[in-house]
Amino acid sequence: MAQVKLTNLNKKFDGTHAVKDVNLEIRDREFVVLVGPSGCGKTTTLRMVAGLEEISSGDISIDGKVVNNLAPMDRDIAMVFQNYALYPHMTVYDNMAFGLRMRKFERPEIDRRVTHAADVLGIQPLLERRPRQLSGGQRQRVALGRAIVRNPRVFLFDEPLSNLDAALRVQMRVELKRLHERLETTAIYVTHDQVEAMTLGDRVVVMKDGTVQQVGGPLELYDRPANRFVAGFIGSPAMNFIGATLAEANGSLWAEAQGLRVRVPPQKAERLRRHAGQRVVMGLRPETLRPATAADSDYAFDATIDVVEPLGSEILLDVRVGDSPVVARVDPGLRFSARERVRLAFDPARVHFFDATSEAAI
Amino acid sequence: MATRGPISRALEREDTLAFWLLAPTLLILTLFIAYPFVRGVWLSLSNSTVGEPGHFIGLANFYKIFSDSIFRTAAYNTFVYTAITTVFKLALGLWLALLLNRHFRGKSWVRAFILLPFIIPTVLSTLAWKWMFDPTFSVFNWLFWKLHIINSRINWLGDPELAMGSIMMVNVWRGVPFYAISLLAGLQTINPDLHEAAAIDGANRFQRFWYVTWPLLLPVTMVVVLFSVIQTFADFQLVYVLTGGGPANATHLFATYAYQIGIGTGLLSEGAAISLAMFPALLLVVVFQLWYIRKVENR
Amino acid sequence: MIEGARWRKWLWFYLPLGAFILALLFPFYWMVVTTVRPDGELYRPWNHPLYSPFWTSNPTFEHVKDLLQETLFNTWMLNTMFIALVATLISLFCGVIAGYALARLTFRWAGVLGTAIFVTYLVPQTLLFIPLAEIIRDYRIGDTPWALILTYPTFLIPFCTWLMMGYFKAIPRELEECARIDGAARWQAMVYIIFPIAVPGILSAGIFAFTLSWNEFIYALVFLSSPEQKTVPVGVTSELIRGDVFFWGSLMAGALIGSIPVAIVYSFFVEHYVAGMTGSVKG
Amino acid sequence: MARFTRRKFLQASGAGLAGVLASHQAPVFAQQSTVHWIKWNDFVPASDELLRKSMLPEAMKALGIKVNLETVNGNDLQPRVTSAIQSGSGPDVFMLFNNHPHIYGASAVDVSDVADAIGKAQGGYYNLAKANTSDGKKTLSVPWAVIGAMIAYRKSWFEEVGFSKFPETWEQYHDAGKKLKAKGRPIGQTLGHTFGDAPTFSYPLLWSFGGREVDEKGKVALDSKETMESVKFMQAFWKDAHDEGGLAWDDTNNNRAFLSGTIAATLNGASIYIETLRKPDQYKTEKNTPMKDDIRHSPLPRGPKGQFGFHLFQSHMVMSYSKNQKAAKEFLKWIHDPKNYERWFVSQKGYSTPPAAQWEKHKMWDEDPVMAPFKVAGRLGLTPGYAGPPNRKAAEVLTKYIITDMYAKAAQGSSPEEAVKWAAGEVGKIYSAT
Repeated sequence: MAQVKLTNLNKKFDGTHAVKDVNLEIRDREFVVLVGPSGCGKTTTLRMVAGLEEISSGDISIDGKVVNNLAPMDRDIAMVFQNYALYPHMTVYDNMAFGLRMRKFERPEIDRRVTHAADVLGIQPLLERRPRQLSGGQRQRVALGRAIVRNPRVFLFDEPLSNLDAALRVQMRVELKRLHERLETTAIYVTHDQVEAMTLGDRVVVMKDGTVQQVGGPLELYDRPANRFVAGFIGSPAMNFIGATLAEANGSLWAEAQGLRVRVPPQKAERLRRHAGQRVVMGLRPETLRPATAADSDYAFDATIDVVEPLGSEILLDVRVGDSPVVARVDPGLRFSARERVRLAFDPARVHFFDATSEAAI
Repeated sequence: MATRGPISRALEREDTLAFWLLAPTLLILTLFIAYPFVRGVWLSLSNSTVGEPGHFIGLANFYKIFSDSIFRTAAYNTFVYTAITTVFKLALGLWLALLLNRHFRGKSWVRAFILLPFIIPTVLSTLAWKWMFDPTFSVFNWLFWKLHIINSRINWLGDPELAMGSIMMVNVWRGVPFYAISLLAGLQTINPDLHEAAAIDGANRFQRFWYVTWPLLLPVTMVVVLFSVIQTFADFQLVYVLTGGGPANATHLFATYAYQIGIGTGLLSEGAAISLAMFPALLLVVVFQLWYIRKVENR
Repeated sequence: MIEGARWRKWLWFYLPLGAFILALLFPFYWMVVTTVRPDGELYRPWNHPLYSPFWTSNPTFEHVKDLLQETLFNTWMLNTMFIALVATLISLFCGVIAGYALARLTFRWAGVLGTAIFVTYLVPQTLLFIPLAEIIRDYRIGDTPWALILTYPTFLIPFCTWLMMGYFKAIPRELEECARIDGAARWQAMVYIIFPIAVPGILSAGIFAFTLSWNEFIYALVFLSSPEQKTVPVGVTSELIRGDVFFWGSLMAGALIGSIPVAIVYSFFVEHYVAGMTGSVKG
Repeated sequence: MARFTRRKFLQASGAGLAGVLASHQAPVFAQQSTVHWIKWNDFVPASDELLRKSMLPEAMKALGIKVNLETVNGNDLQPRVTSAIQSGSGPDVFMLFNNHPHIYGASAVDVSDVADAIGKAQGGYYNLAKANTSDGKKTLSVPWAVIGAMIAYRKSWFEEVGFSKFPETWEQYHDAGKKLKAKGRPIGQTLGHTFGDAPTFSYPLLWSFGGREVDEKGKVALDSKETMESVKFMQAFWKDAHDEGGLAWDDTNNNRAFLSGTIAATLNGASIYIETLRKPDQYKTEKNTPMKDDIRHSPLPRGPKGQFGFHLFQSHMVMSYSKNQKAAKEFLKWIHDPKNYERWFVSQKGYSTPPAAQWEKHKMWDEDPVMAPFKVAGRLGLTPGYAGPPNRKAAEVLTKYIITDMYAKAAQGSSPEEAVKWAAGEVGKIYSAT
């Protein structure tokens, strides 16, 4: 079991600065997910932890020992690749046994561990097959099995589920979570899918353009995004952003935009007051919107419905507020039609404001 | 965790590992190519003849060969020979590959058998051709004569123009299987769905080839052509066996002329100069091809 | 797909295919006929009443017998086999590891070295020839198989390296990375993971190298002198072309029998060969 | 590799060997001495057989020298000698053609001791033999034989077109050939790149019209009226009388063509006739009589400036890189001993004419009148480079086939002026080079 610590980690390729000053402390047995759009540096960071990429500057330490110059084979980690990287010329058994053989384990011990891992993953009957005879999900399990037989200090996952179809992905996600709870090994997991990140991670690291945007538990990221990027990245459908100007009137603070004038909730007004007269971005999660009632007068606005998306469990309303498109997620029991005018209310406790230029939450 | 010895550890460094992996190759190539190459260049700048080391005479050998009419013929022949045979080999090889890419009974047999011309030692199969081109006993002449196409013998290897043609014919015969098999390998990597899609889009057989197959096959084709051109440009055995460069030096290529002068006549320095003259020419051809391959691949 | 009328298939498929097969294989038929034809028939003029070029009524194995008993053909076969095998193995070894280094490792000079190795493939044999003779003298390996075993790699290695580079590039990097994380050293990942996967490519390069060695003529002609050291192409041509009795029958027998080993190699590995080509051309 | 270890052994035991020699014992070549002798594949295979099966074993017995005989295609001898010299290893004794000894002179051991004795004892070498093997400073090689080049012709066919006697001048030969070709029986002659039949035809043709490569002072003199005449003559002669396949023939094609009855005459060694003698049943005329009885030989016809011959000349060079020079010389002495040489000479049946005068009197020449013309081949022959010496330059002209190509170009349809100008230019370049 191990802690992993990244200190001022940097990676420069010819001309691009892929990872910038990443600092991260991963606790023992923690499941940390690196998430971000493609090209954000998350995979590079992971590969540096694995030892597959040289570190340009900074340190990586595992259990307090700096491993910058340690070869992958000496780091005692395991990694599951996006395309599984099963050795095509070996049987499933040999695939799983390879790492143990490399570490000179005794034959009975190898056998015991492989059988055990195969049991855990339910791939016992596949042991004599070759990778090309397996389905996608089976390959995925073999790749996992190969990682777990070694009992490594750290698990690394590089988008392991992205090659599976949607249903299988959900199923494997659950299994992964269960597996981690059982093995209690420190794990770093890279994905571009925020749902995976939220469901799997004890903590989630959101990255963009090589820098860490925010680190926190899934709900923390959801409820208190550090900036507009994190806010928009976490949650589905994504948060609505409406540019607005803050104005003082009648002793309270108002956010004004074209076709919209709403009150800034008192608990936020305190902090926002010094931004009065400035442009800000207001963030409203679709799930905090609902059709307004008379009581909502200050926390509601008028909108025109563009498209109605009935999903069964809910309805997504694509509406327009002034010029801004807004999505609202509402009760499936309600009936709407396109081009209808509707008044939407929001939960004043869950409205976010971001600085228009720095994009940081305010 | 350190279970590995110091050697394994040292070899984890990419440049260290690369050095050791390349060492045997570099050793052999330095010893048996780089050094002889330098020696060869020196030879070409000397007046060395067999058994006599000679001394430096600058570019005199090159002046001599460039004013040598046989050398000019040989150079011209080499380019014509390479160009014409390559075109034919490519066209026929591609055609054969397309035929072989279809399903028919006995396909694997046919595929194995048509490789024969390519795998049989050149000298030996060329001897068979020499026998078939024999001025007196040529089976082709007999056949044409029987069919009343000709009434006097065709002088396959005796007529300078025809001799070059006959040599090219043998080269094409030998090269077509290589092209066919390699291009077939390339064809098999092309997804048949594309063809079906094109067919549904209304493309006829030729259009399907021209707009789907050919562009996808182009990278493979270029590699095959590259190797073939290198081989053909430096060809030696065919001419050596069939005509020895005759009649009247009409069929010399760079390699055979260099051989005749350097080895046959013992004028080592002049032979080296002729060989060396072929190197930049070949290099130019190859650089052009590599450039073109890059261009095609980056498209 | 739907092929259309039957005659069209004949016209566009069977006919051209048949023509190709005929053209490509006729010389071999001719070799066979010449081999079993008695001398008297070989040199018969056209106007002879019994002139029949395409078959013989009195097949004979004289020529084959002559070849096997009167010449050192068996020795030449063994020599060629030995030389081709060892030269191929050396070249494969060098070419495979060098190809791996150039395709997979990043280091200074990688590009330059790759190009340099390729360029060596272009250096004309006729230029190297005399200096090589001097080297062979200095190492005192003239007239031994080693003269060829050490010089053949000069054209085999660049070729193998190039082919293998293409093949290695087509193998996903992750396999190797995974192996290294699994605890394999770089060289172990190379030996246990990449090389086994590259077997079709290695076979293909090996077949090619073997053929080229079997085929080689110039070096064999001048670096070997004793009859009992010669290779098949040199032995057959130098000892069976003599004077007025051009031993066509035995020559053709030699050509046929001398081709058998290579033909066997190909018939076994043609699938690998095609697969290997595919790998290398994709890269 | 057995050789290698043996050589090592010899090096190691060098001291011991010196001891044996110092003790005044008979010269011991012991069992270790092996001489590697390379010669062409004889056109009379029986002679190679004789050497291998009986003479070389005898030499082994007599001298204690094992002779390792290698026979190669004549056209491959030059490449082999070049690479052997450059690689400093290879045969100890090389057979060389014509004036080639001059090309490789730098790598030759002086064999005057061997050659002088043989020449003196056997009635003196012919001029051609002396000129080809001596550069004035040393004797480069030991003369072996002259392969007479004579026209072999079908007596009956010449009679049918009115020549009961073989044509004596080129004009007559042209006339006969024209008539023969009209009957589908052309003259066969190679103008290809082949060491034997091509230059033995083209050089005498040049000389008999008065053309010469260089004059007596060594100045290039090829571009002359006389040369032009000969080329013009050849152009017409080729078209009218020759089998046009000849441009690509090597030394064997005309043999096959003659034996199969497709040509009426060809310049050749005696090998055609000897082959018909060997297999009388196989080679028949169209009247089903043995072909041997219808073959006769004649020298090349006379030209305006006389009658000339150029015969393939063979000699043996002992290579300076050889570790067995002494044994090699011993062996050459032995095989040129009249008792031994005679057996080989007889087996040639006249195909080879010995290089020394005394052999003209040998009784073998009387056995077969058909072979008689070959008797004096050595006496009539000139050397390449005539009227200059057969030196290195002349050898280069010969091995580049310039004289032959001059005629070949004209035969293919270049204008005679063009052909002569080209050849003169090439010869000029060779003689002017340093």
